Amino acid sequence: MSEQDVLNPKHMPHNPEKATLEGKNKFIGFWFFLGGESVLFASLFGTYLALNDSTNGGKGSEELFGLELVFIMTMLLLTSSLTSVYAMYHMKNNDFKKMMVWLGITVALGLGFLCFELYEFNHYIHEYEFTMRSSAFGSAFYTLVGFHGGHVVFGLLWFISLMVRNAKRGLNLYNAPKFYIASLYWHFIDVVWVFIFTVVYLMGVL
Amino acid sequence: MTDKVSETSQQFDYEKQKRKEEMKQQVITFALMIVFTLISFAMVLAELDRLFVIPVILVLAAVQVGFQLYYFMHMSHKGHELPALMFYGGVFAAFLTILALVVLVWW
Amino acid sequence: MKDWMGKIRTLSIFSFLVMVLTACGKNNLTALVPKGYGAEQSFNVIIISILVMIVVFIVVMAIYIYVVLKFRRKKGQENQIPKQTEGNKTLEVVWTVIPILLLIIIAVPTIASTYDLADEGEKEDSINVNVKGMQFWWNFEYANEEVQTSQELYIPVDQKVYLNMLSGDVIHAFWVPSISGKMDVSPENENTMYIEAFEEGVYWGKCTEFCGDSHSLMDFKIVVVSQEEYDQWIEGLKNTDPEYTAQSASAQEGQQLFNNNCISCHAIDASATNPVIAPNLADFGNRAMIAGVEHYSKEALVDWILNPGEIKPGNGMMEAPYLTDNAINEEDAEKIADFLMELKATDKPVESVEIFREEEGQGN
Amino acid sequence: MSTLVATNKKSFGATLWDYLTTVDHKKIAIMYLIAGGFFFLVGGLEALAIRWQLVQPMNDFVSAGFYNELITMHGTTMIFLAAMPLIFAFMNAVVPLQIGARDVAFPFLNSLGFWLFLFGGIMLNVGWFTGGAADAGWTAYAPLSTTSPGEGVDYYVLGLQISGAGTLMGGINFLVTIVNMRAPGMTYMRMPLFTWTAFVASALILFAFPALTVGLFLMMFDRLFGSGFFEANMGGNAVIWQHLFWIFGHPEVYILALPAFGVFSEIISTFSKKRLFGYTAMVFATVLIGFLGFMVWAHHMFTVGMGPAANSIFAVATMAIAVPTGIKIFNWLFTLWGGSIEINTPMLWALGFIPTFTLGGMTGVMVAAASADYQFHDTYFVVAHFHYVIVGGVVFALLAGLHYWWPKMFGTILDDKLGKITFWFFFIGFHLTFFIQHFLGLMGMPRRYWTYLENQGLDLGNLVSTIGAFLMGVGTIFLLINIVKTTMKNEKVGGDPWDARTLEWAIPSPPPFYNFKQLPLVRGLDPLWVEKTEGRKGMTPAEPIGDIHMPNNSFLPFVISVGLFIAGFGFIYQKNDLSWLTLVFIGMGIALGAMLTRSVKDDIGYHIHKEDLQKEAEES
Ligand code: HEA
Ligand code: HEA
Ligand SMILES: [Cu+2]
Repeated sequence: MSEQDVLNPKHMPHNPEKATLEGKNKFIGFWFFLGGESVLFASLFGTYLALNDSTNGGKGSEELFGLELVFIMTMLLLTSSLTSVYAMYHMKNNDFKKMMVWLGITVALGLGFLCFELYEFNHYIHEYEFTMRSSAFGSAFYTLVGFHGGHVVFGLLWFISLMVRNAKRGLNLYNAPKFYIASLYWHFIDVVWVFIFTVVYLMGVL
Repeated sequence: MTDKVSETSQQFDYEKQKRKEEMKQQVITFALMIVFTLISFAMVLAELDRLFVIPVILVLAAVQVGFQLYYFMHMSHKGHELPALMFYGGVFAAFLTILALVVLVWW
Repeated sequence: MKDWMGKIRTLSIFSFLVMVLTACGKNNLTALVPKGYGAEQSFNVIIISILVMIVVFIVVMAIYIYVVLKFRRKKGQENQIPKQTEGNKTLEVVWTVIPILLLIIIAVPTIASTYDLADEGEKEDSINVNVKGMQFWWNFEYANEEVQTSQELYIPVDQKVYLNMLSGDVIHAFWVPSISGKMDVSPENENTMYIEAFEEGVYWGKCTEFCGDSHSLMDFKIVVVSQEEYDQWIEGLKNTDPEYTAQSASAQEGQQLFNNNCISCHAIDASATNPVIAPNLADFGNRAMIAGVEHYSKEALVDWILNPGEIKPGNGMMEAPYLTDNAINEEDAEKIADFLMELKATDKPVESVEIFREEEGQGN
Repeated sequence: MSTLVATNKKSFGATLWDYLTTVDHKKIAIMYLIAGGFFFLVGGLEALAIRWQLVQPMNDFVSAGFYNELITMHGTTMIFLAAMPLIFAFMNAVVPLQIGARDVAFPFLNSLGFWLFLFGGIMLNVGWFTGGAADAGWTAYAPLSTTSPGEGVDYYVLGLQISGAGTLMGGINFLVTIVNMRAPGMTYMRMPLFTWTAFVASALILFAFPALTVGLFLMMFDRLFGSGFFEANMGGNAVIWQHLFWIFGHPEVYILALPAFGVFSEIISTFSKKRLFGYTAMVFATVLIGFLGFMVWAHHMFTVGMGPAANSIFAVATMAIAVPTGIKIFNWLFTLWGGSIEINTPMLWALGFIPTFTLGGMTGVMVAAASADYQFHDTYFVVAHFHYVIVGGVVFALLAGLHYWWPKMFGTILDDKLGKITFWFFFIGFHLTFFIQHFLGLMGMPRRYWTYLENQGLDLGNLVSTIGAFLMGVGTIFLLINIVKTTMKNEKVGGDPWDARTLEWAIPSPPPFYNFKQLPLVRGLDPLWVEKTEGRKGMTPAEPIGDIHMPNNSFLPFVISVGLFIAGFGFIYQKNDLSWLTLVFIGMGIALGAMLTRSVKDDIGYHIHKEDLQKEAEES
């Protein structure tokens, strides 16, 4: 396959993300990376669970967390997961426009999530003076949830730069794998959030 | 480099149809995920017994994650054997890590 | 002439003994001559595992030497191609199953003794000592007796003593190789272990968790005494007096200096209510060593008072105001030393401490 | 597009630029070799200083504080900056060739991994020059590490973080390379053992390093941003660090050991002229060791106070690893059995390895017995154990591999006589140094002791140990002489100087930058040997000559690494003065900017044309 075929393929195959060796490498490699990421988040979850009672006399999770916000955030992120599935659906159908639209929605939902998270942190810090330095619990909370938030930020930047870069030239065999693994990343962020809202928030207020 | 560019449009239409079916499934999956989430939140708000609620919401979370992996991330498709193996390898190490940090840190 | 021969003979016997002993290390320090319950338990497992290992090693080496000698390429065989064997199922099974069996031989006593050494069944009815490790010294509080001491822990022979250990700063570990294996002393979790010594004597204890500059000098002693001596000693500690007045003239001056410069950190009575900032000096006059590592003498003590940082780099006393302000000269230090060496819970040290002092004094 | 035959000698500047931007796994291998070798000498020098301090009781060759820096940096340097990169050197040099690939899966990431490692390594060592290196042991137990004054531990944290990221990339790269890039016919069960061990080790990297990453983050937050993970006063718990460290740390020792086993499997089979005995069992044992390696980490924490149940479980799990390792030892012995054993330098290292590693493994099982470990733990017995396995296993393997693959990497061959001299000095010195440490430990000498008192019966043992260490130093100097001599002489050897068995020997030494002109058709285990026994000279190609796709060089990996390096300083010094945060922004800006450039600039590589390849074939 020549460079020309990769950038301007005559036909798009039905799995464009895995049509080239490079694409296949990316696809496999990214899945492996997610295996490593699981250990990363497990270490953070473990640390959080070990320290979630260590409030050092300060406020604990029952007093801090409210569920309304978390519920909205969860809905936003879950929905964004579905919209990115739609985007990939259209990618496979070689419908670039629709893919971009759905990706746009995904990004918007992700941004919404992020705003709520920032609001939440800000609220804890200013209303309750609950910070990273308050107690071991505070350190663990902000680190776990913040790491996830950091992933959201990175995922959004990734989506946006892919969209901007490829807005003019459409889908090809070179960028299809990139879109595909970015969406895998996004799903993984959602996977982590499912455990965060369960373990941190729901179990926290119980 | 494997070259599968030349596919007939017939094949393409067939694939397209198949994907459409699949997309329907994924929407159902999504609906289930929302339902699970609602159940979890509701159970916590209902202030049922801790010992009952915690295992249930953990199981619901695990099932949701399974949906994400198998439907949204297509792990059920073929060609995902090695990704699944390595991912579960990570999950195994992750599980041991959490177990240890929860059980062994304070005594 | 004959006398001379006899001397040589005893000398050579003696030096042979010394050699055997040094092969196992210093008598009251080595883990190879267990003198306590924990050390003995560990030692048994060590012996069992060494025996297993000897068997393994002999087998491996026998095959190894055979193949290397037998199958070395000889002149003229350069182009000979050996048979390309794929493997052998029976052999694979053999060298999987036999090691498993050997490991079971080690694992069973390991598990038994691990549980045995963690047993806290007799904790309530035994002597309990709250051990506190600090950079770079040890505090021992007798929980049932409401007294505390530092650096040298007295325990009665043949009795289980439970140690409840907590650190005041970083992680340390408590190890008295001749008497028992080690356990960490951590800042957030209290660890409990028991020790039981079989023979009276003074035993070396070492800190075995890396804890900073003077980690290698954070030594302590366990003084194993008879029940009677133990009771006397505890009684003596209880009677130590914060208002003690020194006897000799120089010591009286020393006490004055001590009160001006040292008392804010060091206590001279053993009451358990004294805050644990620096070693308690109630029984200082009976110590086996100074600062855990210097042999017991006035010179050494003076040296310590004037230059604690040279003896134990990084220790807390280096920041004492009297040092930073240069408030004390050598003469003053001598007076303080006189005073400190007067502080005793019992009239004189137990016999083994005296022997210990003598031996360590010779060493230097 | 590019000239295939390097006609003229390139200028120094051009060569330098070539190496700074290369994505060729063979050149990256050479860079790993040089950097890892350099750090080995640094770590060795630190070891010699340690031993010199301990030559007699109450010695004051170095101060207590400096000694602590020495041991910390010795351990850290040797493990992260010497052993790991040297293993990566061989994995890079050999794995793609062994599986018949033209390249690795992610050439760009491969280069990024190297530069991150190098800058991380430099960062770690910067502490020496700015008021003290890390001094809390290579294990950096909190709270000693979190309360250690100065910036030493910060350099440790950030240096390891940066180089750890590089290692993780390397690991993923090798996994995907081995999964996706094997030549036709190279099934999993035909892969050479070195490739298999590289595969499993890479998987261990993937699952183990994230725990370290998190641990280092937590430590960084505690030290630099006032969080309280390990701070008892804030409700924190220092044992969390120990778990995270060892969840990483124990797999790490197998990350080192498995490729070492792979090296020996290749060498023993080649120089016995026999196929590896029990290949399937060897593969199985490799995977099993990797798997079990994740379930034993707490054997480093028997004295932490986890309770008898946890101690027993971890003790038994640990002992279980002796079984697959034993399978390996016996399979090596039976590979030798009936062979035609040629004893040259690489083989000498392999033969020295078997008894040495067995001893080290046996003491490993002894320390795994929890109740016995109450005596062994944190004494010189443990120091002896791990130097037996690490030096006797890993370093021996690296030196063996160096002599074995040198011809492939450089096209010249190291002098055998000097190689044997190196071996004997190093081998004898090694056993002198470390055998006696078993007894020192049991006689009451804890590790990480700056000094020991007089009259404790420890003098003789320490003296012997120090003498041994210097003999190892002499051996190392002979190795250096050998390298210089061989390079100066520059006598070229052919593609297959050892009459070997695996694919890397089927192509010229050093290999052309595209490795295989035509991908080889693999028809069995030991593919080259298969062809040789059927009377052919080389491999049968699996494809006609065609265009070869190659990746473009790139300077971005270097730039990204420099950016992170700069940001590292900002993070460290902002704790003293917030204006240092500008460095964080500059550094991160450079790094992220370079990453963005990478992602928006199309980089599809180029092709070597069929005609050029044919022309080249005619010329030679
Ligand atoms: C390459 C590195 C490497 C390797 C391969 C190993 C291999 C093993 N290690 Fe080691 N270890 C380290 C590097 C390594 N270790 C390091 C660096 C430390 C210290 C870290 C620190 O604290 O700084 C350490 C510390 C360490 C400890 C902690 C000690 C302590 O701090 O108290 C323990 C405890 O269980 C242990 C056990 C083992 C075991 C059981 C093996 C097994 O894998 C060994 C298996 C091999 C054999 C057993 C030999 C061959 C087998 C046969 C011939 C079959 C028959 C044998 C029997 C039936 C016994 N190691
Ligand atoms: C891969 C790992 C590795 C390797 C190869 C080594 C190699 C050596 N190690 Fe090390 N060691 C560790 C890993 C390793 N070590 C670790 C992890 C620790 C624990 C640290 C801690 O407690 O935190 C440790 C601790 C440690 C201690 C214990 C310190 C203490 O607890 O107080 C000692 C003491 O003897 C020691 C000695 C040696 C020696 C003599 C060598 C020798 O084999 C070295 C041989 C190499 C040389 C002798 C090089 C010679 C160099 C030259 C000749 C220079 C030429 C120079 C130029 C041309 C510029 N090591
Ligand atoms: Cu280990």
